[in-house]
Amino acid sequence: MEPKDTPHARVRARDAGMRLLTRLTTGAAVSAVIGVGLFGAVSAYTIPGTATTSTITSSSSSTSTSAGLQSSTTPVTSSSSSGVAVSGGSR
Amino acid sequence: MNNSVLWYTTRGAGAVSLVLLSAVVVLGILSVLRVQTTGWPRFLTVGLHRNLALMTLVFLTLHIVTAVVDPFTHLGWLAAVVPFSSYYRTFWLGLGTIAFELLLAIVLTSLVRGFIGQAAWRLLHWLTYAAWPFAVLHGVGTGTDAWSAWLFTLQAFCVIAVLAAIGYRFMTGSRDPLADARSSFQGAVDRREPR
Amino acid sequence: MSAPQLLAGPDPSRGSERRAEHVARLGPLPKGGHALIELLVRTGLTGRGGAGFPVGLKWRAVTTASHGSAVVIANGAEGEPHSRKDRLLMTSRPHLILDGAMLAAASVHAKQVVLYIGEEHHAAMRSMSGALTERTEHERRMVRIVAAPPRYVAGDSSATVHLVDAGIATPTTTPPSPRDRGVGGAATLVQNVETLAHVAVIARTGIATDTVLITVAGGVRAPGVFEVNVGTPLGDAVQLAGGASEPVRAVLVGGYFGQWVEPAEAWSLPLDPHALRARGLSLGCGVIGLVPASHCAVCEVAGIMRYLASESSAQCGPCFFGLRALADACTRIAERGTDPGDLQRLQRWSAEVQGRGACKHPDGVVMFLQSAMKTFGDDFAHHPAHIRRSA
Amino acid sequence: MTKQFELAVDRIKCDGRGLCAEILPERIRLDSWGYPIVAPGPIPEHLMGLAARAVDDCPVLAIALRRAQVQKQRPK
Repeated sequence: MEPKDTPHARVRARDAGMRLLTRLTTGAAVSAVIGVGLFGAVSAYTIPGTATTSTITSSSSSTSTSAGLQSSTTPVTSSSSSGVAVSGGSR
Repeated sequence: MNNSVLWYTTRGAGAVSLVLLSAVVVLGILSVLRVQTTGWPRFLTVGLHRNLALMTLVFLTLHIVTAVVDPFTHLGWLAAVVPFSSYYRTFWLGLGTIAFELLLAIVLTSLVRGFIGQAAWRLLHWLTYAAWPFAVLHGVGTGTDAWSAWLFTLQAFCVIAVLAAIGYRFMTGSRDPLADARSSFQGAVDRREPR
Repeated sequence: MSAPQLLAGPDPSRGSERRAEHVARLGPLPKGGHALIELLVRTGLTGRGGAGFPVGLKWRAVTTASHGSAVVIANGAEGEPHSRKDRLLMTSRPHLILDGAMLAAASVHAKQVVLYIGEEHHAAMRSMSGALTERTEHERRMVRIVAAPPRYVAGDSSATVHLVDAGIATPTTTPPSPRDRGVGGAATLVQNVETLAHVAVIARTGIATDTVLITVAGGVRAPGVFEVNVGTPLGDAVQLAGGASEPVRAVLVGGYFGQWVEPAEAWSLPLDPHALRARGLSLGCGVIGLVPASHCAVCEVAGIMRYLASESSAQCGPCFFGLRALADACTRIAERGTDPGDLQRLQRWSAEVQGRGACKHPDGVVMFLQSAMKTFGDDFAHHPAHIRRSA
Repeated sequence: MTKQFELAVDRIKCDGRGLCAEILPERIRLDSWGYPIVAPGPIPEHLMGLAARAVDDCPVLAIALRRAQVQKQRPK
């Protein structure tokens, strides 16, 4: 056995791996939530007739869930109708 | 008003679900390939595969619930459960419904793997290779409107990643170091043909 | 010198004894049942397939798990390369084996009997199937013959069950042991054919048989199978085989899963399962192998190790890779001469392989190697580099 | 007396993925060929969580927790 393979070393490697797993998982969860807001905003932005400015601020300030959702409420009036247009037109 | 928020959330959650699902598929293949480095133990791949799979279901639920409750689409709960039952983009939505139900089956059977046994579980897990393409096609089909450029970029990224992993898996043979010797020995002592 | 009990009657070389002659000689088949099991427990009969487990206790266990639908497998696979005694018994005394199998079936409440015969033992196969046609209608319906592939592990009890059930003669994970859950999930008694022959005699006489079948092989003038009294000195058995053909380096007692013994100690060894066990040895399947002094012990061992490694069913990693590694290390020492590193590896790998297979194959091989390295310690320690002789 | 559990490996199912040894190095190490060597005896209470994790994460369901018991000699 190599000296690196002592039980103690492997216990430490295990603990490090477990910590990394937790970090990666939480990281994925957070970025997924942000992603919902981001992609939502992007879709809002790319739908015709949406105010450009609102989503620029949204994507730039999209550090948290609320930011992502807040932003997409801004262009509502202009885009909700177009939302109908989208669903209707794509029928 | 919240309606458009729902609409955007549906799309956002859908896109995120696709990314997560693709990551889960890639991780699953990496675990079969026994990928491992110092600092990246094998249980990390498997653990991440499991955690992200559960996370995918969460965001898929968000994707579906927001879509159903969105008054504009008038989907109704039936469309979320019965494939091809929605008036709205019947075909493409149906693919999504199928994909979700397959994934649900895959995850649930994985949670009770110990009870249904390894063989049955493995068989069901192959359904992933059906569920993932359905999910992608669902995204392409329902997403083909103004913002499809974004979606296509995203989907292209996912498709390339997954296809690369699948290709590598099937190009390289079994990772079970015993596989060849075992099958050759069993061939030598197999007397199943009618004596 | 010994009064034969299994091979009594016509000369075994004359082939299969007919049923009429068999019954005239020994009388009708007595009844099996609880009383017989208790009798077997009292006589202390042990299995002759290799493991040497007490027969009565095994039958008790199967009866307990039986629920009236047990299965009996008469194990005549005889995969041990030098062993011949099971074949001799099957070709010459088929009805003795069938009697034993029927008594077993009656005792453990079995409805099925399987004659598990090595597919290359053609004479044995003919003899047993021929004898079967002489049995009663009821018995013929109970008994079927299954041909076993000519591989070492095919004789493992779980492998016999696996072949009968699934058609593949590879060992399976135990527990469950076949005696608890075997053929079709039923309690299954797997018993060597010689053991069953002993049962057939004991059931008639009511007293313990006092003979064992021995195969004397290797450096003797007339290798062959001999029925000797329990406790006969090993040297006498060798004399029955015409004596050693040349000076003897060592004796392998009990076949490939047996132990190496120096000649000085070997000749006086009593051929008695219990006495040998008391000395940390085992009669195993009854093979006595003599290695001539003219042979290189290390090369013999390396050859046998290569064979045993190649007989791993490659189902369990430690067995498949471990035995190969051990065999390769032995071969390196045999061909290129002693290397201290290899000697250390042999010790370390033996410890790693021990007890880590689904069946007992790796354990048997490690025991064999450990015994070899003890008996041939000097040879392993100072082996010159030379091309190995065929083992 | 609390329930005691021990780890049992199904040698035929096991194909040396090595996750169990990574997750529970306190009790499991890999042999020269990558197959697990499990320390005999019951699992101490403070390791049960990790032991269960090792069982759940085995990709081929080759390792299991079972009631610790004294092994009787069994006929082959």
